[in-house]
Amino acid sequence: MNEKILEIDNLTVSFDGFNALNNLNFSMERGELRVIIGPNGAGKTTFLDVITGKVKPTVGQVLFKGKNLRRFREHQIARFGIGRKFQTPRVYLNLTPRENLELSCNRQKNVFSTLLKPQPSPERKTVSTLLETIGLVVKADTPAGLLSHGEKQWLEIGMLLAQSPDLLLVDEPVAGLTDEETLLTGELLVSLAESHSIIVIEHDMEFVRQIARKVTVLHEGSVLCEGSIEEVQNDPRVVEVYLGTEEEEHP
Amino acid sequence: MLQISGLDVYYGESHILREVDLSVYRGQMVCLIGRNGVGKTTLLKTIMGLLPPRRGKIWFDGVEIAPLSPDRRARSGIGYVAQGREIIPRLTVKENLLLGLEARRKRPKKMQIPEDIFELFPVLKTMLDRRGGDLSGGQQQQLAIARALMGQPQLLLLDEPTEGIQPSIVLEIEAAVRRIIETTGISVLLVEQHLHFVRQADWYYAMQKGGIVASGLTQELSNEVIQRFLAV
Amino acid sequence: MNEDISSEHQEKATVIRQLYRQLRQRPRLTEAVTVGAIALFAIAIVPFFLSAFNLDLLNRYLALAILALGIDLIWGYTGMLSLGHGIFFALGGYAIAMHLKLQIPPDASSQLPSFMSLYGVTELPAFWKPFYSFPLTLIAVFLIPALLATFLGYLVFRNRIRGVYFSILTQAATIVFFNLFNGQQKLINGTNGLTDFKTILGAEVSNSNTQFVIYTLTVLLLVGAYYLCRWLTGGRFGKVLVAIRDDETRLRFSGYDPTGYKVLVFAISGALAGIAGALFTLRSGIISPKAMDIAFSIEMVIWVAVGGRATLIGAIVGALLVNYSKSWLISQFPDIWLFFQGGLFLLVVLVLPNGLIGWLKTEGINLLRRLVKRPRYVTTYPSLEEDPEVRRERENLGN
Amino acid sequence: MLFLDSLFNGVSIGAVLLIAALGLAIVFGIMGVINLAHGELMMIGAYTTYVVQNGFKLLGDNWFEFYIIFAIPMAFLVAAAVGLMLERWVIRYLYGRPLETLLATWGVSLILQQFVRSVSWSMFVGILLFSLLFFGGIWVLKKRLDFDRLRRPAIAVLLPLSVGIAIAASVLSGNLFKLAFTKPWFGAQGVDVTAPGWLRQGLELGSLYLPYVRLFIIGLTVVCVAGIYLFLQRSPWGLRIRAVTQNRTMSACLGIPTQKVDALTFAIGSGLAGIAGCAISFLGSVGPNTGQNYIVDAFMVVVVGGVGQLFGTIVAAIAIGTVSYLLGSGTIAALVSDVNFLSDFFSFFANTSMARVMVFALIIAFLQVRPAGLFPQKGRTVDA
Amino acid sequence: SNPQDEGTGTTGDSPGETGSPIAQSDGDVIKVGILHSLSGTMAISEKSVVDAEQLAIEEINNAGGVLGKKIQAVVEDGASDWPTFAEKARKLIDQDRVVTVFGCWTSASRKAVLPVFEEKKHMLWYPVQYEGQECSQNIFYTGAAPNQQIEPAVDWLLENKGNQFFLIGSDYVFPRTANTIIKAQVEAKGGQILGEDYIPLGGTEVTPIITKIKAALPDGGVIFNTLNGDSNVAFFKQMQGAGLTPDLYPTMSVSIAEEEVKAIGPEYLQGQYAAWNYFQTVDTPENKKFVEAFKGKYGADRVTNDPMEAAYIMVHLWKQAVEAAGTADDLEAVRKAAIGQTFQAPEGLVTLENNHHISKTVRIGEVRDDGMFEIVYATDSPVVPVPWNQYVADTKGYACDWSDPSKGGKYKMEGA
Ligand SMILES: Nc1ncnc2c1ncn2[C@@H]1O[C@H](COP(=O)(O)OP(=O)(O)OP(=O)(O)O)[C@@H](O)[C@H]1O
Ligand SMILES: Nc1ncnc2c1ncn2[C@@H]1O[C@H](COP(=O)(O)OP(=O)(O)OP(=O)(O)O)[C@@H](O)[C@H]1O
Ligand SMILES: NC(N)=O
Ligand SMILES: [Mg+2]
Ligand SMILES: [Mg+2]
Repeated sequence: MNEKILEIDNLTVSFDGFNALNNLNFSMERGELRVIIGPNGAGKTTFLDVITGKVKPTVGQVLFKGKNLRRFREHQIARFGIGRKFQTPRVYLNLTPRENLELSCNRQKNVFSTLLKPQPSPERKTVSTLLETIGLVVKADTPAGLLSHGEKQWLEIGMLLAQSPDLLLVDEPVAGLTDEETLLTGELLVSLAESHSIIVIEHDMEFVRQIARKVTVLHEGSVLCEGSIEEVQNDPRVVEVYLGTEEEEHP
Repeated sequence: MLQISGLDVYYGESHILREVDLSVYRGQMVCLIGRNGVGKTTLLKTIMGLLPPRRGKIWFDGVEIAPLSPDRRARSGIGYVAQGREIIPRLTVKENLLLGLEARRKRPKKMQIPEDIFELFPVLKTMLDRRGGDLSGGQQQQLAIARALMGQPQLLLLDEPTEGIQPSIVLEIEAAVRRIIETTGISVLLVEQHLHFVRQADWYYAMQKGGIVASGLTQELSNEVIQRFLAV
Repeated sequence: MNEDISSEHQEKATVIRQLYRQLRQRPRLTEAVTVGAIALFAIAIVPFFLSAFNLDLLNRYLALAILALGIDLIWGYTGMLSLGHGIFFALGGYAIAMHLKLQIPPDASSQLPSFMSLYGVTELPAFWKPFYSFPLTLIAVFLIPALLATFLGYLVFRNRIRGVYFSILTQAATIVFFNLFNGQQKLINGTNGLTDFKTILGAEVSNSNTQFVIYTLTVLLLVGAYYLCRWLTGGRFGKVLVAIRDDETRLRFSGYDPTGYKVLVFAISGALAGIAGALFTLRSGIISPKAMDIAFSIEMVIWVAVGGRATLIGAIVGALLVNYSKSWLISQFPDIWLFFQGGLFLLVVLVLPNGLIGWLKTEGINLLRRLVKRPRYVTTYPSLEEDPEVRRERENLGN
Repeated sequence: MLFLDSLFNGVSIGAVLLIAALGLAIVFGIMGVINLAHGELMMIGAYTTYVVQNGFKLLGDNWFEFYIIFAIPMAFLVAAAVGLMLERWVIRYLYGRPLETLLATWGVSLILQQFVRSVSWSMFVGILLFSLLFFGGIWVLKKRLDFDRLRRPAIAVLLPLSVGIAIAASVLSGNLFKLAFTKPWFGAQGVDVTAPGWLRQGLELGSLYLPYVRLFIIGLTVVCVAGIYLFLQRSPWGLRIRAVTQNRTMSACLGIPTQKVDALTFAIGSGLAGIAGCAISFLGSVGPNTGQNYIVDAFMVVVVGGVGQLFGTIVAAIAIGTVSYLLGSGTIAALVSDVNFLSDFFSFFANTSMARVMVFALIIAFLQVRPAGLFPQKGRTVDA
Repeated sequence: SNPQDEGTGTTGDSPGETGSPIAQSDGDVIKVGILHSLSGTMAISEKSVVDAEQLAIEEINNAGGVLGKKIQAVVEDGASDWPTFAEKARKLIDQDRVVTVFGCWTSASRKAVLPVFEEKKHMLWYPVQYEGQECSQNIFYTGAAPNQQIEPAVDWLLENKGNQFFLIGSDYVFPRTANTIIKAQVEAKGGQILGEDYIPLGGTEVTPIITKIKAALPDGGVIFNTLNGDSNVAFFKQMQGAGLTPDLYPTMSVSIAEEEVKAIGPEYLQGQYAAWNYFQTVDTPENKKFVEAFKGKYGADRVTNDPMEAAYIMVHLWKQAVEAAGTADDLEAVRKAAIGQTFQAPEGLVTLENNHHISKTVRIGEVRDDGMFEIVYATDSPVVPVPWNQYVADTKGYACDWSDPSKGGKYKMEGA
């Protein structure tokens, strides 16, 4: 069955009359890795807000695996299999990275099974593997509040992996990361894409080039263009509103 | 302009900065590089007075600023763009910008936003009455830089100013920072991951686990060396 | 050379890991033994050394410690500051008191609780009837508060009302319930509350044997409550609670619905308060709407703050300490004890933000080390100077 | 007629709620400090009014008629001064931790209550001496460069020393001057504040009778609200206050003197409590417990109005006032007297205690519809 | 004084077993407890009562003490909190081993400590007018029973001020019970109760009540006020503001005395009435002495009032009882000796009756502009207390007599 994992029809979101999203149409196949770029304020984060239920659409609808998400609350949507990493890292500061991961790992999130069922050992194993993947083994048992910005970024990516959703929404995963780590993140995402559907938002074009297959450009709340990275990069409209031209001397 | 010697900073009982020495001269752009979590932000915060050093001295403009509170430091000419933007969320963009004036030594009688700010960041002009917290991440970042410039600082501390900003504006910011240094002669201490921006600096310091491990002219650095610092 | 270091490292690491594993297994046992010993000591030895009056105080404060555990659960761990626990405490107290008031000797002139006939009530109101039954009363002691907490909690948490708004609402609820109980002269004796209890299960309430049984029961229930809280906060459930305190919104996007968790903890905490209220009432001999005085509900929080929030021992220690010192202060300085009480609150918040136990865990350790002339306990980057990476780095750069 | 009457009475009650909540709305809504000592600051305002009144009584009847013109600013200043001390010594260390401020200010409120009960000349002497010795000592030592090192031993020596001397002096002065020094200034009994004659009457409009005190309080409330609005929205200090309270660290980095701003904001909030205290002293009792009677209601107003929303606070105060009045006075019960079961229902709630119960139920119901209050904060930062 | 029962040694001397505790007065002091609210809402009223008790103790000590020993008072704060009262009562009895306790103001606090005193077979002296319907062997009541204050006041009002009543009170037991009595009495005597309302203790918003009064009594009528504490201030201030003046709406209060008048401000109260057994203006030599002594000790601007005087009386009555019994420690003996004690009190002669209440003169006063009361009515002789109310159906026909073991706290009177 080749149903689209995400389909968005004619979506508008307005705040006090300002349309952050404007008649947006978007759709995505299962197993796709899609990169969304666009100028600051184009509505990318808002787009994720709508999908995850943080913001309710003013007009239009979001279909996830054919299900209209409008009626559902955030946690329900998350349980359908949508995971999200926020633009500024948000982790539980008083829990250790290990505990942060354990929480996300938990499969059954209702009150009583969390309370009564012990943590299955595969989950524990996943957590330690993840800790290695995100390079926080050393700090695994210090409170996450003490991590630096970049470390938190990684921890949050780790949490997303732990949650293992069908659709991953990743908002600026490499902001504030060093090039090396950026590269690693890219590899991580690409390998993930084999089994998940992913939406990545990024401004770091280097990174975009590394991972992108299909790119969607948002501008002023609607899709400006869509296509492979080369097509998009060479589209004059994109250059104008987003990429800019380097007049500066190159060192 | 700025001189730091033997700085030791702790968070509670954990030792973060160890014996940091660093200088920034007038009109110079200095870049601080290092991996995530080595203590770059901590250093900038200490300069700004947000964290008390346990040992060491900081001079700004020949004056020791250790006893000064952050707001006094700001008014003596240090501008700061924090990592994570730190916009005042429920004030409008305009009010956020006007707050930048607080740092000026002579406060203008009429509270007005000079046009050149909008030349640099045209988006802001269209958003003057929007709440700062409602802006998108990148817009907030632009606002934060603009706000710091409003105060006409002598020394500008930039903590990853291009994080989350669209490529075209990153280029503009780079150009603008250079231009400002050239025209006004202020100094800049920059923390950056963007290789391209790092190259614009005159001098670099490389940090590793809380200490400065290398420094020198940026020109003498090959890309590979920089990359090594950032990557280890 | 490098290999040497790393293999040495590995060795060290395995040793440490083993130690750690052992320690992880042991504390449970150590703790269980300690708790058991303390409880045994409290039941078998303490009563013989304390005067009746002091034992009475201890008993009541131990009951309050159960309440403090409940507060710690929702405030210390989950970050919700309830100023409404006086209600739950009072409900527990009223439940048991109503049962006691129905212990009317068959030859009495009226088969109604004594106050009712004075106000011209001729028939026992229906809601009193279940309290004839002792088992039903026992259930009511914790179930009624728990149900009320569930109801209020659901209405409030469902709408994502939290933080100080929650505190203020619970505070208002306290006042409202105070008014409600205070005004019902005929049904529950209004301001006076229920007092003058005679017998329980046929035994005289004021009899010293009965009181000893109540004391023992209190100690056991406190241990039970401690372990309940231990269990709740120890596992994944406890982590969710902390996550709620840290960033409730974020938790939703991980697929958790905080509402259910919050309602459940609130209810459990309310139930603990109800149990405490019942025990306290048995010992103090009175329950009145005064238990729903705002001051009392705020004091409860202070017990936990003094002891150290998010540490269960802290809650217990705090409850005992603050109440003893209050009782002592009132007697020593009946005219001006409020100065000291107020000062104490201020001091705790300002000087001991993590409470006594919190202080002991951080500053206290350093103080101890200083006393035995050891250097302060300092953590740095995981042992930077020996870090092979850093060494290599330095060497490579020749700096 | 009934309508006008109800409206006036509702607004009267609302005005009292509002003026009591106003300072709170600032301190809580803007600074995020839950000030449980707010009621005690009102009490201080009321006692100030009492002192001013007694002063004017000595000056003669003509002066007495106008003492309130002087009492209001005095109440503001005294309460603001106390607020200032509170901010410097306590609140300052607790910014960003609202629940802690709640506990600390509760302690402060106990101390203030006991203070007005017990304060006497000999106690005053003690406190004065203590402050002189202790703070003076610290001040002198601060001039030395190595103060940081000296701090702990200095406090360890100074504190017991000055406490000892202060207590000794206070006991000694009590023994020396006897009653004149040991007699409490105010005592536990409460004091009388009598409004000037012209405020004790009412305005008759047809069958409507409007007490002047009520009109006066409504007027005072309007002035305070307008003043606060202008100050916060139109003055540069207002901008600074809002900035600091939303992001203290960054504001400091921008060059705003945060300590001054904090102190000023808290002082203004406290001063408003003082004015409220002056106002309520014309309506009710003035005693050590005066403040406690208002604090919870004031908080409810702030919550229902939506935090940080001046306009919401106004609407909430008047709405709660009117509903309490309509329920408590039995007006609603009378209106529905034809429908038996409704009438019984509302009669049950037709007294002040039960009206409170009903109002609470209504507020909870209201919050089901609008969880963030009448005028919720908007924008993406709210729930971020 | 006339010791009627010299049987001191009737009970055994080991405490606890025989039922009569022997409190312990060691050395040359006798310890007594004082248990009132010094903090919280009730401190406003109770602090002055403590002052009066301490004055009486000082007087007695200066005059040589009791049985040659000085009285030492252990003061405890009940903090306006009933369980605290119970706890502190226990402490005074068990820990401090006092021989008697002077204390309480609100009926609720008395009800809270009552089981403690009964369990320990100890002794409490209670100085405040109250609602009656109680008669404990372990309590001596020196304030007015309803028939010594409320009932005469209602009669006087019916006679002089009209028969349309509005009842207003604080929302707790005394006002509610008092109003039950008043309703029964007014109806029995052909008057009308047109409304009844309550404010929570400490409540200050009385606008709704004023509306109700205006609606119920558009052309004036009598207001019977059983408000306590702070609410009184609010009530009278706002009543005047709303134009309800004493000529149309005469108000009779039973909890407003000199102290309260001072705190409300006489300007608001002038022309209103209060019923008590004692006013500072009572003209007896004993009162002159009492007032002078009080002002001398506490300051010239202080005033005396009924509960303070009752408190002052009770310390003296206790002293007389102890001297009559020849011991302070044997409480049973003291109790027996107390009955029948008379004392020339500031209010006039009082006698401790066998129902543990005292007979008192009833007075009605009108507030003057100096805050004192003009006594407009007084009974010719002390009125005998009736604790079980005879207007209320449930207690009609009952009485109390502790001098006769076969009668006790509540017995059916003959012919009733
Ligand atoms: N709650 C809100 N109220 C008002 N305006 C809003 C709100 N949320 C978002 N906006 C506006 O909607 C627009 C889109 O914001 P969004 O955060 O989605 O941008 P973005 O594409 O993520 O930008 P960036 O790359 O800078 O993060 C912005 O102009 C922003 O100001
Ligand atoms: N409040 C804090 N308490 C304790 N430790 C902290 C605190 N904040 C940061 N740290 C620790 O200090 C170290 C340095 O952090 P800092 O934020 O200065 O790093 P950074 O170099 O700016 O990294 P990034 O590039 O990720 O922003 C980190 O290891 C971090 O864990
Ligand atoms: N007994 C009284 N006045 O409560
Ligand atoms: Mg974004
Ligand atoms: Mg950083």
